[in-house]
Amino acid sequence: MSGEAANQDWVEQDVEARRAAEALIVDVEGYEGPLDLLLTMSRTQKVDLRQISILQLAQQYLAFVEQAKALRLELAADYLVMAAWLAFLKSRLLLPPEPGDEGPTGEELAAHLAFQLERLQAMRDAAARLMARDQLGRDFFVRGVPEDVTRVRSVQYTATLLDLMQGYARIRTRDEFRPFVMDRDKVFTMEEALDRMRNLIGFAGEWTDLASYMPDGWGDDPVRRRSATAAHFAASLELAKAGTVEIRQSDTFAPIQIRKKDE
Amino acid sequence: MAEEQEESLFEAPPLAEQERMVEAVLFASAEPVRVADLNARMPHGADAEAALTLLQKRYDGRGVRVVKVGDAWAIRTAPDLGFLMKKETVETRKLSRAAIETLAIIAYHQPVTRAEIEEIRGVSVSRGTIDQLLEMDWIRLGRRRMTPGRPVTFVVTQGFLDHFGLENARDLPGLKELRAAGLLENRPRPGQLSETETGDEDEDQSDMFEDS
Amino acid sequence: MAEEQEESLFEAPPLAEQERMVEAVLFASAEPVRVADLNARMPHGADAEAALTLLQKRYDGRGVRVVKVGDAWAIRTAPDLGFLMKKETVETRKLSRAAIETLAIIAYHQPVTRAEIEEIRGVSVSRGTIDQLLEMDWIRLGRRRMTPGRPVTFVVTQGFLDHFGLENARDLPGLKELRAAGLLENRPRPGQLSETETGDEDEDQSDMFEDS
Repeated sequence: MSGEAANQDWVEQDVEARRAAEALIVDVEGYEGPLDLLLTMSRTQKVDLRQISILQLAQQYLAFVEQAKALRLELAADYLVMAAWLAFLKSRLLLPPEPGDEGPTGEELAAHLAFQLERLQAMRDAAARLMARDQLGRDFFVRGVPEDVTRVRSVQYTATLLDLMQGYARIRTRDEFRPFVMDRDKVFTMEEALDRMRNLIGFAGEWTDLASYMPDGWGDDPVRRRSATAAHFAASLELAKAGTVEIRQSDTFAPIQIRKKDE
Repeated sequence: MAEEQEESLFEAPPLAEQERMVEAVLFASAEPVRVADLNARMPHGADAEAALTLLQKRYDGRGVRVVKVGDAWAIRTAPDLGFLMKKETVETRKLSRAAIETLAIIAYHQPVTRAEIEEIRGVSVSRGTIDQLLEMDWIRLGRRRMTPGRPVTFVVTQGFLDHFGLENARDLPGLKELRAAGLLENRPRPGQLSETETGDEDEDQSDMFEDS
Repeated sequence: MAEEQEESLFEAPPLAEQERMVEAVLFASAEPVRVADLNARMPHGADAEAALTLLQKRYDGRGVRVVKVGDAWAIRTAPDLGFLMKKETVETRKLSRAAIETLAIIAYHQPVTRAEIEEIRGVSVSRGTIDQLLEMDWIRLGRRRMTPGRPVTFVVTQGFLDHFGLENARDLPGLKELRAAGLLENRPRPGQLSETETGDEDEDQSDMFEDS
């Protein structure tokens, strides 16, 4: 770049910067925070964002804040925080680091701010490119009459023989039936058990636990349970003796199982 | 194809291009599109009718077809692939109490008329219940009763016997046996049926034999 | 080919038939359909992926196209024919500049936390902006970041890919260049402790852009 051209550039930039600054003061609300403002200001430098002069940008921003103050414009806190930070950055950039000074150098801080600006700009460009793409419902379209998958739910009803017999029993005994309750004492006789089991055993073609033959209402009270258990056990022995059933027990204290003996 | 394209080079909007247009419009349109509407939407000089003919031929035998609906055109799924648009799920559900009771009455009393079922149940039997059992092929119509009105009777089917593992409906246990089996209780008693599984019962049982 | 067909007689329908099926299902659905769902709907032994490849080739240059959206497939009208479809256009809600930028940042930086979005934009992100994008089903919650506070992250959805005609988040325009330029990095300000563990994050990110 020749000196003259550079000079020309500077003048232009100056004018633009002033114009921009004026605009900023009038409408600071139009900016999305200090970073957005800085990015807008950086454009006045008309150079690649990677070669931007952060020092110049900092001065520009500080001048803007000064002007705003002069015009007694209320600036949001984050604009002032940024101003303070840029003032600090400016001093770091201008003054040689003091010996023994720790922390990042002015150049490092400036590089980071440049990175932030470049990244924000890159995201804005990406957003623009994204929105410029062909879009669904604007440039390309979905099926006008989607045929939704119809869910055919077929229900298969089922019932067991037990359901059936219970259902029938329920109807047939609706009037006279009284839930089976022992009115007598807590003794279940072997004769009663034998009677019960003779009727039941016809349905027991497979090994069935003896305990399942226990009548309802005899399982909860320990005394009644013991009596009924003993009665049924004795009854099953009787039936085995008569050759009606087979008995087995896999282990000591294991469940006792019986089944109808095939003729 | 090459010929077609060559020819189309001389047409105002090439016919192949018109075919693409018709294809896109039919695809995206929520309703069948009339030829006149197609022509109105396509560039001047286009012949939708000709493009449609080509398009229809192109989709011949494909998974979707170009069909005429009244005086309009649309793209529709090939009928033989309709099954793909359905998701079938089979749900097993217990038969309702009303259905079970009705079924039981028919099984125990067959052949039985509807009036008799109602008399036994003490409540009216809904048409739906009977229909359901008929549909399941568990009951069927028997001979008409030779009484005034000649009412139809219901009997159980072979399907019913198969399902419940019965040789004959007469094998069903009688009332006395049901009572003896403890089936007159409200709660099902395990063990009386070879059909019921014994997994649960084992627990019950050990319970029963434990400390008393 | 002959061999293939012979084999398929015993296993799955011929590939040409599978192609018809895939065609029918994609035509019928407005939403992209996942390969797994296609396979589930097609007869046992079918290979939707292979059928899709054939189908995509078949529709090359047609008025509608077979497109891949993430791990799903869809049929969409060719973008150059959009002008025919104006009647069908549903006006998408106008997005604010903040919403568009936030969306782009999420797309290019995913998975990304709200704090990171704010760091990039230099302003706080309003609740409404995120809500709007969530509501449009363009973004969703990703995995929580394994850093103090376990902040939630945001990622783009299949709906986003579908809307912008992207097969994959890696196909975002300029992604490679941006990454090469280091502009997708989350650099902490010098002298400040990094809020995020960059190692962890890089893993997440490459993960995200991988083929699913």
